[in-house]
Amino acid sequence: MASGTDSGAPVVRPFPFFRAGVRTSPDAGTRPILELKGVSKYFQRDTPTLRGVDLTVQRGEFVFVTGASGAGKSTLLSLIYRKHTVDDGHIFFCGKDIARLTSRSIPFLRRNLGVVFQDFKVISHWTVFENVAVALEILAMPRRLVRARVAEALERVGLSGRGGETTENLSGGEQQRVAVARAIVTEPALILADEPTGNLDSHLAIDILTLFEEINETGTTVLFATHDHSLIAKRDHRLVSIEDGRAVEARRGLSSWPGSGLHALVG
Amino acid sequence: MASGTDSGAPVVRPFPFFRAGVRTSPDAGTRPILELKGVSKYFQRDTPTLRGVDLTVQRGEFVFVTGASGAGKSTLLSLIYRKHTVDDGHIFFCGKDIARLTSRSIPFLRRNLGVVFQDFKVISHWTVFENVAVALEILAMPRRLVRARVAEALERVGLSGRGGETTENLSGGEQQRVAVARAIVTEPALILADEPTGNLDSHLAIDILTLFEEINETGTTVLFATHDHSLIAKRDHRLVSIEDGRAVEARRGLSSWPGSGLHALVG
Amino acid sequence: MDWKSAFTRARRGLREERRLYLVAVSSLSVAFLCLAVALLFMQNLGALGERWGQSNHLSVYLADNASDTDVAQLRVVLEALPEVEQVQSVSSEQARAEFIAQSTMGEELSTLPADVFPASLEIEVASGTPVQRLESLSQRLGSFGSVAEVETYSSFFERLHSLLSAGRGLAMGLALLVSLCVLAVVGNTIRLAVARRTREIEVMKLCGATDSFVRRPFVLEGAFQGSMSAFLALLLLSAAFLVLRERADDMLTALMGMRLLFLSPLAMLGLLFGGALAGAVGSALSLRRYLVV
Amino acid sequence: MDWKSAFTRARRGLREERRLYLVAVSSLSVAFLCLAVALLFMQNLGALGERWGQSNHLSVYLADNASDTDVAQLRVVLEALPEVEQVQSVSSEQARAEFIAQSTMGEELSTLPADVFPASLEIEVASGTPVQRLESLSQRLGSFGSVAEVETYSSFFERLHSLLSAGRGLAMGLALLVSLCVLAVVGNTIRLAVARRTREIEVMKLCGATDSFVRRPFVLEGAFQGSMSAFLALLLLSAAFLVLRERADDMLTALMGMRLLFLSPLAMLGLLFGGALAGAVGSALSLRRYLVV
Ligand SMILES: Nc1ncnc2c1ncn2[C@@H]1O[C@H](COP(=O)(O)OP(=O)(O)OP(=O)(O)O)[C@@H](O)[C@H]1O
Ligand SMILES: Nc1ncnc2c1ncn2[C@@H]1O[C@H](COP(=O)(O)OP(=O)(O)OP(=O)(O)O)[C@@H](O)[C@H]1O
Ligand SMILES: [Mg+2]
Ligand SMILES: [Mg+2]
Repeated sequence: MASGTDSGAPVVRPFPFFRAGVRTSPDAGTRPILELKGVSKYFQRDTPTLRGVDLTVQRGEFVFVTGASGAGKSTLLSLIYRKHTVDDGHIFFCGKDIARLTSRSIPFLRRNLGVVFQDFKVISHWTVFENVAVALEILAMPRRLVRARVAEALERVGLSGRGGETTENLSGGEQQRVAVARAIVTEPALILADEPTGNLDSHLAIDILTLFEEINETGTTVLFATHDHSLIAKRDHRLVSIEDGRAVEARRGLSSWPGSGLHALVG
Repeated sequence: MASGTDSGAPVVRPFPFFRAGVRTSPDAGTRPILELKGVSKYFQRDTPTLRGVDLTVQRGEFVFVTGASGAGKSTLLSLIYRKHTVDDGHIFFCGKDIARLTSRSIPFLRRNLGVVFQDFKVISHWTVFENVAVALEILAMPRRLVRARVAEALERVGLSGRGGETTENLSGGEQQRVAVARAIVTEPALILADEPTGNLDSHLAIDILTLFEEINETGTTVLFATHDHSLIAKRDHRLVSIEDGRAVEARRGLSSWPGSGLHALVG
Repeated sequence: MDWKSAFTRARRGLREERRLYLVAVSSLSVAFLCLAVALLFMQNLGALGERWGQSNHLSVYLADNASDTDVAQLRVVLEALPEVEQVQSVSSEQARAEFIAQSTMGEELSTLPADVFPASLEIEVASGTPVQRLESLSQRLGSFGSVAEVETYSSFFERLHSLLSAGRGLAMGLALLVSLCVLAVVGNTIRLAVARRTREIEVMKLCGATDSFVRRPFVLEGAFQGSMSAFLALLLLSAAFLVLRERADDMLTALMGMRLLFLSPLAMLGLLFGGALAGAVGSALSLRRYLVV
Repeated sequence: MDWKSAFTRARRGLREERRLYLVAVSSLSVAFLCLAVALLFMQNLGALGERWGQSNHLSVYLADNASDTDVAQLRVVLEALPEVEQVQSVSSEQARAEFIAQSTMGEELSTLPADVFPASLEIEVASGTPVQRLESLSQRLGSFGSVAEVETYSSFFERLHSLLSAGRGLAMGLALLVSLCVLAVVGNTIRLAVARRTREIEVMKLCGATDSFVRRPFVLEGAFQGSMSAFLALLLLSAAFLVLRERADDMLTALMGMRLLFLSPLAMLGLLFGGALAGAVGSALSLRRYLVV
């Protein structure tokens, strides 16, 4: 991550947005990087997971996304990396409507994203190195460069020197950090981190949060989904909460924290 | 969990310890349920994960196990449910040395344990019901009883009425709660919970913690591995921290929290 | 133990992996089809050998000057022998007629005089008579004054026998080879099927399932697959057999001197049960390394 | 595009799933072996048909009263015909000697007088002469005074032909059936192999890999498997062929009138490339449904 060290100014991404030959709108540079307009997602006909989410994320923002378990945080992120398609509404990424992408263009969208999945999605029988390197191999990066950048990413997540180990044998938190390394190694324009600190102790969680903040300072936009309130409380970033399928701006201050209705369980 | 509601006294477990015909020592009732003596585990020859862990857990205790990422919490628990074997030392469960169990006896050990795995280990293409019911089917419990007990367990983790859904489609937190339901549904003598609240928001985390405490009150022993300090701080249970491969009693009070040495990363 | 639950789980497994098992059964059917065809070959070759190789026949050619009383006496002597089942006397005229009827050049030879063909006694020997016995018999017969020559057809039958036994050996080798292949394919297929369900096995074992609890549904599925495949192969083979019979029966009957036989019920039952057994065993064997959790 | 990386990944896949691919290749080899055997049958039947069915031969039996000049004149006429390749005259004596030599009952018939066998002209017709032409030729020859009868052997060759073409049809049908099976087995095996790696595919696609990036190593592995299997099958077949030749060549040569042929180099090459192609196509097809992530 050479670009991270030499300046705090927005960087130019090394690979084209979307498919080669497809131009983004001319005012892409000034428009928000991500715009959700009335986004709905119905997994079951009668109970929508998301209903009319409106959310605008500017270039270089750092946004916490929170909400109760099952609120729809992961679903929201999965709509952005086009694992699922919206049932209603539009998602604009750099001014392009993601819902209108052909299936041949989806890979070129995803190359601009770095995703940390909630269930890690690391390949257990690959080594740590291979798990991180795969993101670069997809970009057809030369072998030498891959080695250098993977080593750098592993160092940033505190796993330097462990590239040769089989991922299966790592602890839960170590596997999660491999997933983080894979997401940041390509220097994407937008990072979608789904609960990237769920298996980490509070010190390490703050380390990873700080890592994302450092990357954010180089111009990368970060969406950080978490329900760790102590982590959210420690930082002054924008906070979006998903409640009843809608995105609610919940600018910091846990006193104004919306109840999840799940207290009832405790009795 | 009928037994949980009618009394707080220690309950008699419905299935035999170890294999049929194998008797536990006569003083099993008074001895600690779990005793680790000088337990070591070497995954790599030169860097042991655990080196000489001594730990005694009395019947009916509730113990938090904590430690940095990669400290060896999951390894410790996996030694108890005999996924791995100790390289040195002894683990006594109800007075029987686990290391000496034949492979035919291991299933009978595991039937007395309820394990929540860090990576859930739910079968994604099974329904929620099937995932919980499998633990009872293994005990050859009649179908009708299985249905009743699974429904009860799902209700306790806040998933009542969702038994028919495919587990794959659940959110991360919901899957984790399925794993918790599977661990508690058999009413085991000892519960090993490895990070059972990592994917849950703080309210739900406390709900699940409270659930384990309720079960603990019926006489079940609980080992609760977590690095969520805010959760540990909220309760007054015994706290064991794993540091440099040894178990350290770190009776509450986060001020005395031992440093993990990973701060250096943040720089 | 708890077979009902195993059945339920096996049914669930078959339903969930419907596609997988469909393709597995289709590949296995091919293997079983090969095996069944080899068995069919063996069966028919065996029948052919029985029909052709066992007709222990002697021709005693009479001397031209043999009187009718000599011949009658010879007949009595022959019929008294324990090995001899039937004696039939063929005159010169009959021999000529028979030769002409059998020959493809019949018309050209119709001018042959009857006395070119010697009269003979055609002897049926009890089946199972050892060859040495036939040889000594023919030698003793040769010393009779009224006997010109004794033909045991031994060289002809020896050739036929060696041909048939070569064919049978070939078919047997094929059957053996194919059996091994069936076992390997069954094992492989089930190993692949099991490999997709390692997670299930792991979870069950970690929840305290015994090996036999885990193994049972897989063994049932394997047995089901094996017998289904064998059944399908038999179905295909009998369809092919009926078509072949319809279209080429005359030719084959003419060639072989008998109708084509289908597999015996015993062989069919053996295939079905062998399939089930191979499936069960293959499945149990292929599970072993996944049970170590 | 980026074939080097695809090769690297294919090699990694083959190494990781060594066991799996070993069993897959072994099952596939059996299928290819069946195909190769069917091809071998077809090849030999074809050669047999060429050898036997095409020997256009006419026998012109001469009348008993035909004079030598008549015969010489007939010869000249025959040799002038464009279809006729060779004319050979066989006297009564020669015919008798040949008949006796061929007959298994030779000794009994040694007393046959020579004049039982008519003298003949044996004519070799150019191969490829249509049957109608032969018929008209035989009719015209029949009108000669010195000719007693013309034998075209047409009924014999018709029977042989129908037998051979039935055999060839059977072998062809078998080859077709087996080809389909090979395709199915290849597809299934690779589908199973792919099913074990769904997670890898999912992760790569979620990281922005194009379908072709994901597909390429699998296609390479499939092609490798297919050609390896075909190669193994050919190796096995040639070993079996050599053994068979060693042990039963005389018998077979006697039966068939020619030596057994092995597959032509073209057929072998076709098998190898067909195997690779089938592997690649089967793999590409079976991947489709896993690429939707
Ligand atoms: N593919 C799917 N099919 C059906 N239902 C789905 C699917 N994916 C998610 N859901 C449902 O949508 C709801 C929201 O899921 P989501 O994963 O977005 O929650 P979340 O906010 O990420 O929760 P958590 O904090 O527990 O991870 C859940 O109730 C889940 O069951
Ligand atoms: N099967 C194994 N083979 C080799 N090394 C292993 C194996 N299992 C665990 N380890 C190593 O042992 C160390 C401790 O792992 P463990 O999973 O016990 O940590 P943990 O305390 O649970 O951490 P976390 O909080 O991240 O889950 C890790 O560094 C891990 O790489
Ligand atoms: Mg989620
Ligand atoms: Mg752990």
